[in-house]
Amino acid sequence: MTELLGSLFILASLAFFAAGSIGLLRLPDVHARLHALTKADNLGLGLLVAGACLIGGHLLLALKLLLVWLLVMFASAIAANLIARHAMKDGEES
Amino acid sequence: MNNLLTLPVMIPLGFSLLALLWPRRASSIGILGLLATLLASAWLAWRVAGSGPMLLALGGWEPGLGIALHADALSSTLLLMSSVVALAAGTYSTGYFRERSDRARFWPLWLLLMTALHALFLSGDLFNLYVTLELIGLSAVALAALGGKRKAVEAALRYLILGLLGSLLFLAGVALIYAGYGTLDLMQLRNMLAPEPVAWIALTLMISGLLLKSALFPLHFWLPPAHANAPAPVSAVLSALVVKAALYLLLRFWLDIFDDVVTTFAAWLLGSLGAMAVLWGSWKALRAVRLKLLAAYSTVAQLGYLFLFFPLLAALPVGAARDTALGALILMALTHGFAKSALFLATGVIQQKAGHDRIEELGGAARALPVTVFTLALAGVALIGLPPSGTFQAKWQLFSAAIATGQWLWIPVIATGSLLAAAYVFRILGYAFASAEGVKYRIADGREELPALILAILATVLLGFGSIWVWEFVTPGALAVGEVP
Amino acid sequence: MEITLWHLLDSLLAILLLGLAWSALSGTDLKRGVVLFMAFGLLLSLIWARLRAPDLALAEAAIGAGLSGALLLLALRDREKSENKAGQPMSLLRLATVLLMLLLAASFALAYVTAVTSNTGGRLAGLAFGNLEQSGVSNPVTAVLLNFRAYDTLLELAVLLAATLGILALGSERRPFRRPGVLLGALVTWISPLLVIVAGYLLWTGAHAPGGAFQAGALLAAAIVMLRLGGMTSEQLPHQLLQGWLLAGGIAAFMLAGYLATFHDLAFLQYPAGWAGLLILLIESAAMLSIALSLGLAYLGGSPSGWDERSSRGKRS
Amino acid sequence: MIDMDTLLLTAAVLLLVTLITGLVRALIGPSLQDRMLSIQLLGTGGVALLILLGLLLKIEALVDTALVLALLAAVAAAALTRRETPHD
Amino acid sequence: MMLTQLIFGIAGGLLFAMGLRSALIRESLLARILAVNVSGAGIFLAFVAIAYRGLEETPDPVPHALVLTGIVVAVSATALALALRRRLEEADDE
Repeated sequence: MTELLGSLFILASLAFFAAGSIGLLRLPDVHARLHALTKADNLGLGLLVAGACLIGGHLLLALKLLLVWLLVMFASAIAANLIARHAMKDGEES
Repeated sequence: MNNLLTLPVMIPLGFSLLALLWPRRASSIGILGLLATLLASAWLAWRVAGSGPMLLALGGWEPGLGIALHADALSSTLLLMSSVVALAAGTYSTGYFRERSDRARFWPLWLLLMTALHALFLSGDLFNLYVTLELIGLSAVALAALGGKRKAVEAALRYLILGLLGSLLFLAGVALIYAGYGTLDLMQLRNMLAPEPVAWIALTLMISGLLLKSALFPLHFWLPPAHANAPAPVSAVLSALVVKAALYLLLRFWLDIFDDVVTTFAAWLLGSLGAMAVLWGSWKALRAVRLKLLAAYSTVAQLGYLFLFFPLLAALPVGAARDTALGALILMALTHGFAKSALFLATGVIQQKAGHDRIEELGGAARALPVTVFTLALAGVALIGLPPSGTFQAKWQLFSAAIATGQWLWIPVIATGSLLAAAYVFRILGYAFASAEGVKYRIADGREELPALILAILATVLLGFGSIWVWEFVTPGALAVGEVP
Repeated sequence: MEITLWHLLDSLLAILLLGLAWSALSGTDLKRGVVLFMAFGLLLSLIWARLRAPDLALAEAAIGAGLSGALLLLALRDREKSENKAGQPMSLLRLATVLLMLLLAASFALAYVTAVTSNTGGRLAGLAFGNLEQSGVSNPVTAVLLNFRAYDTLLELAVLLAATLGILALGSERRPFRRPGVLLGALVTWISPLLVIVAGYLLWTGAHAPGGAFQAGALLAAAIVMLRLGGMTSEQLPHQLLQGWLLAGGIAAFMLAGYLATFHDLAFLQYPAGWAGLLILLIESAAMLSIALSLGLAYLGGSPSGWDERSSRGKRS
Repeated sequence: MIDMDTLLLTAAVLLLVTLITGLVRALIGPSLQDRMLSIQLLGTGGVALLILLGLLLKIEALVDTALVLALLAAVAAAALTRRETPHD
Repeated sequence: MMLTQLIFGIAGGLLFAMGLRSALIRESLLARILAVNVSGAGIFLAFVAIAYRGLEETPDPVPHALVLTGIVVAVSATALALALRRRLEEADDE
């Protein structure tokens, strides 16, 4: 039962990753792409981590996976901001 | 236990760390380290001469799983030569680098280069050889760029990239050998390799990498700028030892490990390229404006002679005649090593005293720096191949082997090469003995002039009259690694 | 040979890798090349994971995708004369080089396929697993690196030292970055300690699980890079003398451990019975610090400011 | 009923296809920031793929690799966006 | 021989040759440095593919160790090359 739930989570996460990629390709400018991407892939990774915890079974693994997810969320939020500023400065300079 | 085998590698490595940690005493530590290395190498050669090839399984693991070190007559001879040249050039460097900070940068790298060369000579494992090649490449590049002049840095960077490509070609061959034969140990491979596609392609890749590193025509283009722009002691070692290391591996692979795999056609190909190198290198040396560039092109030519031996060795049947030719090859490599390092060191003296090394403005040098000009002349004797130098005897054997095997083609090449060499040597001496005031009188101290002189005497006199020792030591079991119990 | 979904995954990974390499190497925009090269390193790490090489995946994630990328990004700030030239030869010559390239790849592939087909044995794997118990560690890769082929690793540390000394000899460090803004500051304060903790964890776990001195050293170096990006100056590094000891430490530990055995009439680098595990951990700790400092100094780009002054002051006295 | 491994493997393949799609942005750019975003996506997606591979191949250490990859992705992002100090 | 070994081995050969070609024909030194790295990665890939022994089997650890050594050597060489390139640029300014 938990395995079934886990696989559902993983399949759902794929949808988010796909949305992020398509957004990255189709959206018109850097800022729109940025927001689409970070939201989509953080949620996607979150679902995937949840699914992996359910399938993988033991606690230590689940804790490590949770740490990975938090780290990615934190880092990508800041990275996204940095990239946005970088883009803005480039806009001013040019 | 043969732990003695580790000393020629580990002594310079240890002293390199000491020189790094006590930069103020770097020179004394360095000289001491090189002396100790020389002693260890001599001891090793003595043992090899007395009781035959030696082997050490590092870590106590059987070769294959672990790495083995080997020493035979060929490797211990080269070890001895490299220790002597390194000590001489190192002594010279204490006068060449006047700033203490320069010496502190020079010595650790210099000792690392010695570690690398000696590790290569002793290694018995294919992947380990790759690591030693990279260590040679990186430390040589770092040394060549010392001083930070634009030309030197640029040549060093190109040298680095080409060296890396050479190592990668070598590594690609190593990967194929491991895939096909399941081991990296040279002794095991020696008995396993068969003439089949895997071995051919792997050998071709490895040999191409080594040819690039040993600067065989037409892969020589990186050598003259790199050797001519480095600091003098570094140039000496680059020309005398670093290219020889790649050549040593070529010999080891060609005549020993891959003996069953190589073909006569390939040997002829190497011989022909060698012939072109002799002619092209000598011609460019004759036309060179600067003394250092002349020395560098002369290296290209002299390496060519060594490749002339390959088709001859392929044609000679195993036996006394082949051993003699092999001895001649080694004698020639040794003589060139000593003579060329002497030439570069003497050039360094002239460059520092006169402020330039333009050949046409060398007038007065003979009066101002008699010892150094005498060194140039002695080194020239060895480069041309006049008696009594070792080269004379080696070329003599080269002639007889060419006649014995009916490969007449090489004889005019050798003759032309020698004439061109005579021309460029006498061109230098002609200007140096002219009375013009190109080089003003400056005091040079002994540690600058003597090392070069000693190397030149070794090349011309000792290896000339003592060539019989080399022959006796080297020929019976030069490549006898496989026979170690 | 049954074709499964795994092979689809493998092919996709391989094609993507080749595509990234091709686009990183073609084109004249160096920024694009470097960014694509970073993606290449990241993908390589995934491929190592796929090929069941977690030790390599760790190392590549730290070095290939991270440190090399950081070094190359810094290098983008240096302009070189030749970089604006197209650098592509005429079309005919170009075609010839492509053909030569294909020939080289084809002969390599031919030999590779022949070799892998004809030799289906385990090569050295059997020997390595058979002797694993005597090696003092239970991670086979660590056993090879620090015991069976420890000599390679010793020389590899010498390679790293040679490169570092070369870099130090070439000139002084790059200018440090200015003080970071709030966001970057937060990133630095959070990520650097995490990097250090994970480095310690990998060093410890390397004896029985993937990890070890190299991965740990690379992560520590990444911490130095992170601090540098956060405006660290070279005065915040350890004292020059201590740096020398740290650089030499890895090789020195190796040599001492290596010669320890020779007094017991054993071969160089043979660890006395029962000592292997401890000695390996000690060597790895020293090697980790050497690697971290070497790569950190490489990121600084030259000898830290103040080094030359100190040595010239020594000259005058 | 599909077995677990096939499902995870399918997910891995699909995830890789998504990543490849996203990487097109790294190729066409046009700005450096666009390429950086693409690398960000590859970083997050790579972490996800490592987790999937870890489950599939039963190598737990791949989670450690995912952790390292996440950390280094942060370092790379910082390095990519950092500007040099003004010349003085 | 497994198909996986074949796929990655051939990809390795292609990368090796591709890198070699670029390292020889490109003008830009930075591009050459990248090319050398790509070429090396190709050989490493071949090594790891040789070590691979199937989904369930533990692979041969020896090539893994060799590649790890190779990676450290490669990053050392890259760092030295980049430092030389920087020094070259400074010398141009002088």
